[in-house]
Amino acid sequence: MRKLLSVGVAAMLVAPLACAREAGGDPQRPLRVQVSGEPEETKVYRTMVAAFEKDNQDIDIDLIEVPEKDEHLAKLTTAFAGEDPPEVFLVNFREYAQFVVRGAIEPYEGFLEANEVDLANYFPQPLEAFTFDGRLQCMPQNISSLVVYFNEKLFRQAGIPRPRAGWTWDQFADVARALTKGDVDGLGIEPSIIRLAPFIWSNGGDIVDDLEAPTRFTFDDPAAREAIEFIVSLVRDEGVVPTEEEVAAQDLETRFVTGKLGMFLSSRRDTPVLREVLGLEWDVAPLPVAEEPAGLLHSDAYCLSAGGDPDRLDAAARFIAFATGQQGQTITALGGRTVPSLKSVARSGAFLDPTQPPAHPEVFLQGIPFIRRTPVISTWPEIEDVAEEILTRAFYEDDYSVDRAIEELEAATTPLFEEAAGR
Amino acid sequence: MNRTGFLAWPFLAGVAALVAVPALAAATLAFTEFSGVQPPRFTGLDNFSRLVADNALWRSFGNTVIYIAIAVPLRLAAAVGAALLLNRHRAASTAARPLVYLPTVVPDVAYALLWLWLLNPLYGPLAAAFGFSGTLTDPWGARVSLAVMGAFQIGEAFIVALAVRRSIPRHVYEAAAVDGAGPWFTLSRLTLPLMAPVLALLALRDVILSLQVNFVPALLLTDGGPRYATTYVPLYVYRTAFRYFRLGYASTIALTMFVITALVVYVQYRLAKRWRLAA
Amino acid sequence: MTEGRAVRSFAIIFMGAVFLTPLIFMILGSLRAPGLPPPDGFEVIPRGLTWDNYNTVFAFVPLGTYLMNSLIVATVAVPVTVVVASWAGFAIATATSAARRWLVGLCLVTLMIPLSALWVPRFVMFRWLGLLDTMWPLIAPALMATTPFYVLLFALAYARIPPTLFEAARLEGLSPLEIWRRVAWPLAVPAAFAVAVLAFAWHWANFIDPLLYISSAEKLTVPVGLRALQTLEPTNHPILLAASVMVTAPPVVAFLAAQRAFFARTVGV
Amino acid sequence: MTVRLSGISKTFTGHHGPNLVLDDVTLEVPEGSMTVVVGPSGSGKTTLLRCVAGLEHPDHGAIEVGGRDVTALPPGERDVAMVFQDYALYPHLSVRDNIAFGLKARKVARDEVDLQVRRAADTVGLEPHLDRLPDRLSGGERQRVALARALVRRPVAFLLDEPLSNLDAELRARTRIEIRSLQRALETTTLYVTHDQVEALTMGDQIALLRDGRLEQVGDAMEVYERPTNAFVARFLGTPPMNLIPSRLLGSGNGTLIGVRPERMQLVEPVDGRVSGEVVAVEPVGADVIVHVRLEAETVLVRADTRDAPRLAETVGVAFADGDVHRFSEDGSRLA
Repeated sequence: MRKLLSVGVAAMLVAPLACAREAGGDPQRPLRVQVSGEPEETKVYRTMVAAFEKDNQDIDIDLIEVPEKDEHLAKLTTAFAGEDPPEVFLVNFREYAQFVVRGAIEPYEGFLEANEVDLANYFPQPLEAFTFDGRLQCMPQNISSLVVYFNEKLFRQAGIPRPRAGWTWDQFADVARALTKGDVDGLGIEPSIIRLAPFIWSNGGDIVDDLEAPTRFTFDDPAAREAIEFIVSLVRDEGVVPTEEEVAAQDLETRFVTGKLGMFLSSRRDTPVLREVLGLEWDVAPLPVAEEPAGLLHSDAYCLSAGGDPDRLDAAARFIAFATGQQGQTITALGGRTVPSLKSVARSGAFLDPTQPPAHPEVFLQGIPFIRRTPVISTWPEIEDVAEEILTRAFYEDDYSVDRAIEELEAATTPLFEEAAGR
Repeated sequence: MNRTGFLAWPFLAGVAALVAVPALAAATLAFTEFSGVQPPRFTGLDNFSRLVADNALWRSFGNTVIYIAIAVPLRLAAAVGAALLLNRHRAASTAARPLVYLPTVVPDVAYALLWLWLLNPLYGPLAAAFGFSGTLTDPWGARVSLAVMGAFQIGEAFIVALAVRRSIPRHVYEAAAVDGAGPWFTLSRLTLPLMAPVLALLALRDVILSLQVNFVPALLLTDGGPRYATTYVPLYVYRTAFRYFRLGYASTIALTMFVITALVVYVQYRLAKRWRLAA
Repeated sequence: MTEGRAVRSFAIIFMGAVFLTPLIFMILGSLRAPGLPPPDGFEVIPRGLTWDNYNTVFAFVPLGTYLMNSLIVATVAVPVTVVVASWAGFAIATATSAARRWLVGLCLVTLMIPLSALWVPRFVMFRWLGLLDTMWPLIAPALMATTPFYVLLFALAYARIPPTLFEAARLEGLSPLEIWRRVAWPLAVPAAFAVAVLAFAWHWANFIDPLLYISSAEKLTVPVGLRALQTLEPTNHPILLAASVMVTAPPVVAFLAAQRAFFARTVGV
Repeated sequence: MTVRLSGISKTFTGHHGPNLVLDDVTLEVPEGSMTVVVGPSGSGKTTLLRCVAGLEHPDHGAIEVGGRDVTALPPGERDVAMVFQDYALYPHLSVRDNIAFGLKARKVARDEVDLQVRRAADTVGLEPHLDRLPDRLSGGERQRVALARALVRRPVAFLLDEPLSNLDAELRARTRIEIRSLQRALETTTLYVTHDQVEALTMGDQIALLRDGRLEQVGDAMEVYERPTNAFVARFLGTPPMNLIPSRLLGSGNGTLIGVRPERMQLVEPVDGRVSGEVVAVEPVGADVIVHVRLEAETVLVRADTRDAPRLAETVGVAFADGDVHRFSEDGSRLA
């Protein structure tokens, strides 16, 4: 007993977690690049890594593929806490906040010159989003806005023309109503901040009081409230959106694929799946507009882990330059899942492939000038989770009013905003 | 300790290295703020005051208690029922025994995938056979589904119950038969009371597992939903630590749950002792 | 009397069937052609019966590599678990009552410690030892008998052996290790069977450890590979089930191969 | 309330093929009396008892309890009570609940249960221990709990399976008498199984000798002791067992066995004996000694007064009266 106790006490004294960082260890070790996604998705990264290794015989890359976002984050957290993170990790813009705020990221800005990266070739919106403390932190590989995927066949049958840029909310609602019949629903939309935000912005409202230093949600603002009420009424009063049970039975994507959904809102990520469905006629259209067009940034970027060995950092930066450069982005764009952040690739056949749906891929590009983003604060993922639960109730529970949702959202998230501001 | 004591040293060394030392290190984290990225910062008892006011935690705790209330009796009843039914030397029993154990050796992930299929409201056999739908979208449906799913993986409890049942001397049953005790009377006055101490241990083990370990099914099947109905404490700890980067606070919760578990165990132990049935 | 027998027989068959059902559905589901619309009502034999899913799996994940890795881990971890658990169980069974209480208490406390709290400290330790991204973190739990539950299983088995046997062996001049090897172990082989099967299933199902401590794709084990497949859409679920069948088969076969001894000796039926 | 067994046969099938355990056993236990079934281990006596209790089902034959054919009835409906060799007490129940178990199983009213339990406990002197658990009782106390449990139900018949075998010698002797007087007082028909011939001889109104599943002889103590129907019975009853001397050693023809009990033999001068031989051993058994006398290849045992004990290697004569001689044929059956 006593022996065991003394071992434990010794361990506490050594407190291995707090001790000084050791430099990266064996320089010959392969660089580790951690990405997440389903097998089909990570296959694209594998191809890209292979291409990089072929061009750079001196650099060996271990691609770490993690199936789900939760496990991706768990693995990253453990690795950071254990002070042995992968040199490069791919992270979604909205998840990236917790890393950058806590200083986990080595700003990529310092490596631009050495790798001859000219930022002018990239769309500015994702660059701005991944800029923190005045420095570019991570290198975005893609930029997608929220678009309306629609089933052309169902549109034809209902005699509805394809939506044009600048269509109004009323037209949007009309189309949704017209499409809804039998087991077909007009519109698919999830109860989440990232789906509602473009509508709030489009209506002249905002989601937080200060994008750089937010202290609260501003959903009680009339413009924001009106936008939320508009969507909620489509779900609850109009019944043009699948019920909660229906969505659980079959997610929006599958409902769309099986012809049970006329339209649904999503980023570019659904494109590869839809392409594989034989006989499905579909295309994309821009979001409807109330006062001004607005979109929400969907972007993933390659980040360098802070504190690594300088030589390895250089090699890792080289990989990032390749992955986000012409060749790398072409490979990922061919995968179909990304809208390239590099303008030249976005305008190339790799992205605008006329042989594959959607027939109007330029819709993704046309939305880019109006893209806005969510705040970069450490507690953002948790805020989104909390909001999703409350919005789910507002969407699907009859006795749960929008007012109540807004009130509870504020109560539940304000401490999280405060916590983030305290850092 | 007598001369054989040294044979326990490899095990004790393993426990020290893999549990004791890491647990002590984790316990110290409970008094810090630690995001995993920056070094831990000592914050005294702040995490504990946060814990008291953490509604999401207590909701998870409530979910866990609900899970325990449904799953533990269900699992116990299934294990004991199977053990009592299959304890005799009969060809059918001999054949059925391994079948009862079989779902237990199915790896968690494969098992979760299987149930996702079974419960799929559109493609799943259960939906097709019984018209189930929305089992996993309804909070109670999801809670019950996870409990039922757990009730198939009772192999270890089944084995223990079977062994205990077989350790009851045959003469005692013969005496009861001569005394004119019917099947129900024998079960309720003889078999179950005689198995009670071990059943209590099995229940205790299940409670511990529910409080501490059992989160893979919830993670894979429902991801804690719907409406947090299946966010159990272990899953909440997992989220807090690895999704929200609050490793210090997660340690605080883990430490608190450890203390609660230890209290539950202690109380159960005292109760068992009071019954004078503890082995 | 005979009526009661019939009812009992029926109940036994029913019980066996109930527990077998999920596995049957796993196999049936794996034979369904992917991409088909949902079945129209309950179908026992799936429409579009096909074995192709078992091939398709390999197009998504290198399941063969994963299976081999899992097998390597189990091959090392299971024997180590059995020996460590057996030794510790023997020590418990032959200890003085005070020492026994202490050891059993330690086992229980160990069971109570939340695993998720240990991940980060263990990561630090494995890194310090230079064992990250090797098989060792996956094998390591075997050093503590995988779970103390197995130690207790052995302790129970040894406790059933009359202590006079050990005393007699001691009078013969055997060392404790020889007593274990020549007296205790042969009499508790059934318990070893049980622990081996349980430990195999445990290591085979281990999901979190490889996720956290392995980074190279070629060193991953089957649960992580399966989890990767879960992201497939529902119409591809049959492929998932085919993978599940392949992943489930080894522990099931191991169990069925050992089950006679497993039941015969652990339970005495 | 007679217990009657007619033509009972029972075969067990084990790993080594079928084994005939009871072979056409017919036995009647007269009302209110005690019949002791005695035989060596493996003779089938416990199986016989279990057949009566209903714990085994005979392949052939019928069992009657109190004039009722119970052959097909389950144990609980036969109205018999059994005391098991290991007592089979319910380990989780107090003495009180152990005794009450059968009454509660039959849904007897609670007041009545209390009364009967108290009375039964009183009968066997268990009153002070009613709230103890079995594992806190001595062997003798447990035995009495088992007895109380049997008699509280006032059954038609008691079945006792070697109830004394787990007691030490002194207690066994005392309990023997207690059980016997209890049975006499209650006048309950009792079937008692033992391997101990002393128990059989001292307790049984009627003694049934069982060997390899067959009844060898049934009769009262006097009868089976004084007129054994065969050499087996003759040697099984009595300590030390009856001497069986080939007749040619006595010079009285060939092919028969002469049986004489050791206590009916006297040591005399070599010339006065019917036979004579060398003393090879002298076993003291208290007041008496057992003298082993070597006659050619045989050894004859003679019970003698300790004061008359010969010395080892001394040559002695052995005498006995004609009236004490039993004659058996070579296959063991009694001649006349």
